[in-house]
Amino acid sequence: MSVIRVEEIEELEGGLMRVRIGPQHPISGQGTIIVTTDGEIVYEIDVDIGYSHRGIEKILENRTYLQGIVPMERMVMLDTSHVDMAYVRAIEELLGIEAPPRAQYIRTIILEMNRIISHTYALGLLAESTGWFPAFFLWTTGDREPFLELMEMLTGARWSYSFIIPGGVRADLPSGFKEKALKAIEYFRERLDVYMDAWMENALFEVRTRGVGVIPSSKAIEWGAAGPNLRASGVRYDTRKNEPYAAYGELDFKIAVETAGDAYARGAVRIQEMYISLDIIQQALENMPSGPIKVNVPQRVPPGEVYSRVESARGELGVYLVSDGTDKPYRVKISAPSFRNFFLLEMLPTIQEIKFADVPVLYMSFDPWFLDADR
Amino acid sequence: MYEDIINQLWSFIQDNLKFIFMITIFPGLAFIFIFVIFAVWFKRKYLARLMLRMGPVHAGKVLGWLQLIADAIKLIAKEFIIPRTTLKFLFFLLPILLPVIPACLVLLIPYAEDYIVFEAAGNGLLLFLAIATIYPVLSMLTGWVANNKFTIIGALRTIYMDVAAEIPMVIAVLGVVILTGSFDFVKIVEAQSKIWFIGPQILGFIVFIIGCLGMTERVPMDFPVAEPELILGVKTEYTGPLYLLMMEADFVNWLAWLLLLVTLYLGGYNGPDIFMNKTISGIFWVLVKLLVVMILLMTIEVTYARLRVDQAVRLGWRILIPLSLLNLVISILLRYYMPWMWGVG
Amino acid sequence: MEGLSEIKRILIEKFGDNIIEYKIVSPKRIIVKVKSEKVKDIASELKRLDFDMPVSAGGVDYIKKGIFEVFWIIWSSRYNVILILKTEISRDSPEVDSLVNIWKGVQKFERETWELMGINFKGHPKLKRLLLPEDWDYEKEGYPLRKDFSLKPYER
Amino acid sequence: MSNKVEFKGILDKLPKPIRRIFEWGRSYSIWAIHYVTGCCSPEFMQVFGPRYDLERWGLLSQPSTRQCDALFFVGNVTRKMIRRAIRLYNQMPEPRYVVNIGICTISKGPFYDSYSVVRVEDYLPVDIYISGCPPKPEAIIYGALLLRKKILGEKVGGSKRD
Repeated sequence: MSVIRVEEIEELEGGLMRVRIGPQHPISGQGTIIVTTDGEIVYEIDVDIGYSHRGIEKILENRTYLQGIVPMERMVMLDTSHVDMAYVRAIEELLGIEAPPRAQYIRTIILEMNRIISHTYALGLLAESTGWFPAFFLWTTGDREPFLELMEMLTGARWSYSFIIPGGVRADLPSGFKEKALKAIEYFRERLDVYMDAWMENALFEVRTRGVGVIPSSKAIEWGAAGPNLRASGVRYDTRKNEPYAAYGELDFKIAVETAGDAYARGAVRIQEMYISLDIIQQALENMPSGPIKVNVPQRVPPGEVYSRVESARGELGVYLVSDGTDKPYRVKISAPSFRNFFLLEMLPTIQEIKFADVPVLYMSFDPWFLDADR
Repeated sequence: MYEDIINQLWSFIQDNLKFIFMITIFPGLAFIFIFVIFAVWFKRKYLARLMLRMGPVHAGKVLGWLQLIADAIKLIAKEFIIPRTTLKFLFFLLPILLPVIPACLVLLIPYAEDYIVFEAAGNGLLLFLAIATIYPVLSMLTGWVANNKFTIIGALRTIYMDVAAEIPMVIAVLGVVILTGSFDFVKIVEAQSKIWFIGPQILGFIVFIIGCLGMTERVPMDFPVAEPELILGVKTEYTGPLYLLMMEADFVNWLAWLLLLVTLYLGGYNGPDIFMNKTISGIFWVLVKLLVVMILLMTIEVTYARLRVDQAVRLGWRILIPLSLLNLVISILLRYYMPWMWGVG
Repeated sequence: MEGLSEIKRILIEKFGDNIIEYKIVSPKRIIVKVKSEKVKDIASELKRLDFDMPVSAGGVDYIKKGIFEVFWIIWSSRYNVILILKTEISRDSPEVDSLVNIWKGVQKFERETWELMGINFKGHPKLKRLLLPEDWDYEKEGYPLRKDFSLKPYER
Repeated sequence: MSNKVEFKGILDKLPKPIRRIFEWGRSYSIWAIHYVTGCCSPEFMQVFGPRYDLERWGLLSQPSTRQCDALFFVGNVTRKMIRRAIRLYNQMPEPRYVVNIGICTISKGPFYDSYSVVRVEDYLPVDIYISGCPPKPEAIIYGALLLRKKILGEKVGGSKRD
């Protein structure tokens, strides 16, 4: 196994140096951000992904539809149910069946709880990148526990549930889930107020994030931004409203939109989305219909192609499924939101002057997830 | 033939027993080591508590007090690596030198009326500031010697912070000198017997606190060691015992600046003497004030984000320097109109 | 719905036979299959018709028919509809024009397809290694996403 | 690379009680590198979080490799990542340990037929294996305690190292 030698220090003109914020770095996660800088001003950012590329799209061609859920969920461990939902929605569209209403409501609850878990991770890391590591990052890590416990109670696993299957949901709500969930919502709502005070009024945090990495709405659309990064630039685009899936058609909720388009706005959009998710879960729990939770589904899916979209925590996750009638998918193309969010980070130095200390803040404000981009 | 040497030695010890005690026990080596271990332990427990978690517990079976000793032992027993691209002599010398600089600052501070190790003939404050400014230069050298991309950026930033935080702080300290009329620590503390200088010199106090955060690299101004961007800033390349010395130097530097803060603005050893003996109550008051200021700075460290380099330098030049100049004007007026308040007129 | 048929009319009368197939699958989905030489002009025409946000791009390997099918997925902010633009290229000379200067967001997707499937995008600024490990040589192991690449040797 | 001063031998020649002190010190302050490789990393963060707090045993995550003595493989390791991991392993000073979290690092787990995932065992000597996908925080804490026991010199399962 050839260990890579120390790359030759390439001489860049103008005294620049290429700093690799590598896979082993407090902020970088499982990838490398190669920054060309002279110490303070950043001239070019290149994100080197692929460090956890497992070839999930090729593996899925080797698995049946039901088996494919497990490796596909490993793509983004933070909100696995959205990946699940996109894949299952594509299969259901090809089969032409519809999950029973009770299953739709249970699915909505899981999706929204997953969104909260993922957004707390994003906010914690954004605070950590501005140096506010001790308090905020660990508050959010701690406040995520009640939801993880609820998920464990419902599905048996803390992170990768594979609970949403073609045709409905694997099991019904256990007894006592509703009371526990309402208690957790109450606790988290008042914790969110604490975050709002700690977040909005923290002068130094605002100084570090306002006006940093501003993306106008035209550029956001042109570069294909996804999810909160798009809504933070003033574009009203939410797949839950455009193409309602699960039970979003019957529940009323609004979309959190900001216009500033900077790192602060992206954080604010995520906090408001958490408030909205709490309301959605409460509504879904209150008027939960009764009835069956599963419809039996044939092994073989009729041939055809379909593109299904789901609003995951990081943005619009699309699955382009081509099936050839057997029980294994012919081709699955997953358009991961983080893959597009990284592109924003690379394009930013072209429109705005960025400091070296801002790179982690920007990287965390887009909330990309290297595994999601690598697939 | 050996007897007279031993007798001489014995008489020498008896003459200045107090001086030897001061050097080795109280403000000397023992106090510094114990304070460093206590400060690191307290910081980890206090910050953990603010993060809603427990902090080290199992190391010493009660509140984890042995945790720091375990860390120190582990670091001593670690193998140290000398990167090939460094100057070996400097790579070893600098970490050893770093804790020494702030250690000798601790001896200049008066802990009670007659309890001061080195009088410095009336200008203790001047000597303190002179030695204290060597520390950033040395930490910049460690960054440069380690010859790693991140440490070089860290070294550059140490100079930025030095410029941004130190100049306004020295001007703020000038305010205190104008009020008391001398550089002598004892006179400064005597002048504060009626009212502590935090009252009249509130602007100077604010500038000093921010400068102190900068000099000791605490969170709002700690971009030389900014974890998210530069791995450990200046200390990245040091392993084992050298890292132990560097980490210790950080906290001794913190102790020195806190002691200066206590003597200049919070009235050194002034305070109702609870114990019969004056010196013991003096020492007691200095340590209590030290603890209070330490807790205050740690709380600031948890609740605020880190400033960017250019923002810190802009803060330093645009806001801190005018503030400290304004503080100079105020102290001149106070000195001219109410000299009796400060035991001078 | 009226917007969609109007788009169809503009495309058909401007490009006529180059559009092999124009399917409106549902009110939110359009599948357009075009000849591979005309891809660039049709794409710029779509851009003029306010199809501005690129969502994804990729390739499907139909080994039995001996063709690659390259697709771009575009969302339009005005009509709020997803359009899948598809072309077919032969397997032995996989070459197609890159649509980078029309939709900038497509750059990374095309780079990934080039790396995993071996489809050469003409005019792409940065066709470099992205996902695969450095010591991956195409002769010995081939392109992963092609159908003739089997996972058997990697099975532990 | 960097020429390392061979340091291990001196400590083993010390008499028993002094060596016990060093082992006690080492066992209570294991510093892991702030480095995650795969999809178990959210669980790794939860273990450092308020509820399951690894710092109770003095286990901190240090940013720089020079001060660390434990390399945690958290989740799947691909061919591209293992090359950097080997380089990290070489940078760490001598008394160093490797802990595998997640079945992907042990046996490629759900990606048994993936073309880029590798087993860590073929490249680096591993001390502790924690299985689970992702392992629950209690399992990770139990693995950390096993590592402590191993440092104290007690027998911990059959391991190739000693």
